[in-house]
Amino acid sequence: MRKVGKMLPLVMKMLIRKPATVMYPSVKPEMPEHFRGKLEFDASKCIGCKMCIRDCPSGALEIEKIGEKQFKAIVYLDRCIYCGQCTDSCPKKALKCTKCFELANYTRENLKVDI
Amino acid sequence: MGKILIPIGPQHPALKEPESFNILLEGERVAAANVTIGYNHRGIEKACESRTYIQDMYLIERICGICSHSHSTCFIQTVEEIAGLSIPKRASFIRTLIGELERVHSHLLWLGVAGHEIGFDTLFMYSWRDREFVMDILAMLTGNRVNYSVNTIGGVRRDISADQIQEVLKAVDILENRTEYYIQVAYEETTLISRLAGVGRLPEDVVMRLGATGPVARAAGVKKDVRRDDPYAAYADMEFNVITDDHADVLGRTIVRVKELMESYKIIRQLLNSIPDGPLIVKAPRKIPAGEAVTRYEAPRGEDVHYVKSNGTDMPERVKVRAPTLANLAAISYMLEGGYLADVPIVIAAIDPCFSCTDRMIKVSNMNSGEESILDWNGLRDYSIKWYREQGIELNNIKTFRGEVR
Amino acid sequence: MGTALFSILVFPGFIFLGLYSLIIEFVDRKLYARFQNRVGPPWFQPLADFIKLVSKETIIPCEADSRLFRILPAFALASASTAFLYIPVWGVKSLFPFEGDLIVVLYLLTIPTLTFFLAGWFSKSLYAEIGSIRTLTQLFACEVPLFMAFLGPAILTGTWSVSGVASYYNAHPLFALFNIPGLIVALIASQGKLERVPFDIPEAETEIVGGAFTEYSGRLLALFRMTIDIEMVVVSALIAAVFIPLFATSLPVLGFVLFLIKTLLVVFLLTIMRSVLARLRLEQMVNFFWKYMTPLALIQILIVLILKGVLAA
Amino acid sequence: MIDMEESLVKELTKKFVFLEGKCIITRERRISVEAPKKAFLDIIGYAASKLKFEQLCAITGLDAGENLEFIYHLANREGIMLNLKLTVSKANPEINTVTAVYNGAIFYERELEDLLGAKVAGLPREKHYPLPENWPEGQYPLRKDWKPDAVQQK
Repeated sequence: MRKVGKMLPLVMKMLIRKPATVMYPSVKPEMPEHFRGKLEFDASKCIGCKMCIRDCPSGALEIEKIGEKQFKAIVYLDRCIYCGQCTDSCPKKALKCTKCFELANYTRENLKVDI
Repeated sequence: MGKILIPIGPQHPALKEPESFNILLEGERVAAANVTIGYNHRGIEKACESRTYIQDMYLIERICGICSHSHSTCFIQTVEEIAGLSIPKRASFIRTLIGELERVHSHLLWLGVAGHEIGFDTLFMYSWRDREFVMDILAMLTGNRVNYSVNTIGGVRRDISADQIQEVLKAVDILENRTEYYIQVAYEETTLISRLAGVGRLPEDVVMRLGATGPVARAAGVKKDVRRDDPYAAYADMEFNVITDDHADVLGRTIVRVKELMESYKIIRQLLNSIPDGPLIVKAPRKIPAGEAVTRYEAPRGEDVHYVKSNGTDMPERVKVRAPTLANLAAISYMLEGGYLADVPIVIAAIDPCFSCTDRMIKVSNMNSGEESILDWNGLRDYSIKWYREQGIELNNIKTFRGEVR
Repeated sequence: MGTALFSILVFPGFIFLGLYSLIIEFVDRKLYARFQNRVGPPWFQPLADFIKLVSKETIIPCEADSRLFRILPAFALASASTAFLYIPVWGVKSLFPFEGDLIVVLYLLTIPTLTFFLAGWFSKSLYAEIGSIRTLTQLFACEVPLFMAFLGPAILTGTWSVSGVASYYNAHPLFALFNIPGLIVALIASQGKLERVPFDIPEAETEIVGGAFTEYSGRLLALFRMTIDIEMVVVSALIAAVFIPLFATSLPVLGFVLFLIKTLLVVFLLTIMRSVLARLRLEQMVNFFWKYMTPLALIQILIVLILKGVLAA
Repeated sequence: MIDMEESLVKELTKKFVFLEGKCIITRERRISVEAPKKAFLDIIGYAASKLKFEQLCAITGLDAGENLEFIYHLANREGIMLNLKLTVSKANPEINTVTAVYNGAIFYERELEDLLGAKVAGLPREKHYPLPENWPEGQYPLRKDWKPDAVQQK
């Protein structure tokens, strides 16, 4: 059976319903448990094997030796595709994904960060 | 009034991605249509050849933003076939689950886009609102909303817990309720039907001749579904119907898609109720033995075909991707010709085109001069005039397009 | 002279009309959003949009006739605002009523649509030309039932002035019930006149980008946008005056509140129509107006004529 | 399990005797056939009309050293896939169009022309696809000896 304005009852009901809009950014959303955001590096666990660099699809990671068994990680936020493969590849689990996702910046230089 | 050549695209409000349709108009009628694609070339197939399989996995996933899981699963299945890996049952169930959830989100997205193309924004807003349920579910299961990265060679990366199963079932109940309503709308709302029925007809014999796939083919009554014909992952154990329709027009495609949603809910319930315990992953070698394989996958938009040839190293010799839109593209001109200009957007939208998938091969950037400069308005204008002049086009000489055609 | 100038320029003339049209646009957009389960724009959004457009660069295509391109928006705005002067804002009397102003108002309302056509045609752009042809086709389809719908009630009253019609029905409120078919036609046809869904064919953005306004930008576009908003106020006020002129009082404040309620009611109905329907095709729209709306308007006139005969007898 | 595949192979080798031994059932629902160039159109036409491989899924082009290899992936409604392989030398990379059999193959074949430098006889010469219009002649990106820096933006 055809009718014009089939959705009219539902549309009228919406007047009293709360809008479905998520009020981002005034209300911050809670990220899911497995969210793959900005990387986090635990320098004490790193053994400098560079497995993460080998598997990174976009060349976003750099591991630098800064001393005896001391490493620091540099990540290019503009290259990173947030796949989280490095966290899987790392044999010591020195890399971890955080829930941080608000990473926009004005210049490209600022997107190269030590983590 | 004579014939007018009207360009739709590369940039146009009806198109979500750059592609170009040159429509030759006689009044409001389309006399001829010509498709140009290739604006989105990123060189993925070539790039795959110089990356390892693990890196390719993520590159392939980014072929498309909507059917990312389809491409990634199709590619990984092919690699697994060459390597002779058989993945654990639980992993194949999770892959199938994500695949079906992706189909739900893609079809709901399509319903919204279709509504928008015919000026029915309320339908657009409602279906996208409901799509948020499945997006939230996907984010909960995999971490992210779009690129799930749940596949890995030899299995999956994320497990699903008992609580999550309950959450998914709850969301599926809500979505099923809403989808029933959309089916009613598709069958009853007069203005919707009058805009969709009889538009963009593509009868069965033309479907076969031009090789259209997916909902476009099924809407013409062609019972073609890779999930049934060439089962992969866990589909061999699932019970579902292949939805077909005999309208063979945009209305048929709408009905096929909304009814397919109901089948997807059915599959999701079966998957969740019978998911076996066990490991998630088998150890995969880094170097894949030499060989070749081709796999088909029923993506939301139709059949996705991946071919991989390996040469015994950790990088593939050749990767070939045939995205569903490329198969349906040949039918576009047929569907557009003889129709109205007003129907052009909805006919194009009805194949659910995904040009990121379709254009993916070669891109050359200027490697030598990495310099970047910011141009102001006049600078941009001068640059464009200079660019066109180099192409042999003098902008000042261009008169209107009218009268120059035929 | 001073008060007349004040009435024309400030209240209830141009400035009030401009502000009220922004409010009407806000109400329309907010309601539309709420119907779609969205939050919608904040109250100042139409004003902000207007200021933004005014402050932007105006680009005129080389191909276009520059003088005509500039003058048309002002022309459209002037005629739409002038039409408002003959519509009662409070009570049943408009500012400068004269016999026959109903016809003048309807003609003044046709002028903006014509300027849209001219603006599109002289933009010399493909989309704009197609849009302007569609505008003209739609004009021919929906103007006839619109005129007939408004003339029906006027026949009964024996006057061609909006104020006269309004005061007649205010005196005989029950007769307004006979005009319901006309009210339906007027609502639907004015939706077509205002180029809103399901009749937004001339500016269907997914098909022909911006329709006749494709090449317009900046200040000139702002004037056109304003014209459309003002048209909406005028049309809803006209429908309110002719079809629902009930409960008019001589108290200006109360009458003014009543005017707001009535126009907002009309806007509410128009917004519902736009949220539950899909856009029609050009030929479907033409069919619809000639097949259903024009006969319905004829029936309305017939009813009125019979009623008039009965009353005279 | 693979009865249907075997009967298809039998039917194919009955019609084209020289294909004996060149048809391999690689796995369930996959048949791979190495077709000689001169009989290629006959074979693909026979597969499409008589063996009911109604759908051309894709055409893969490969750079195999001295030769170019083209794989035509055909499928029927039972889900069986027939991979027809055609090898031509790089020196004379000429193949015939299959658009007469599969009308929708036009994009696949233009891709071969642009990316691998195949000469598809019978394909109307149109604009570049998928490469841009100003792409230099003789640059075929999917060939193994091609490097991205071979092409520079002007």
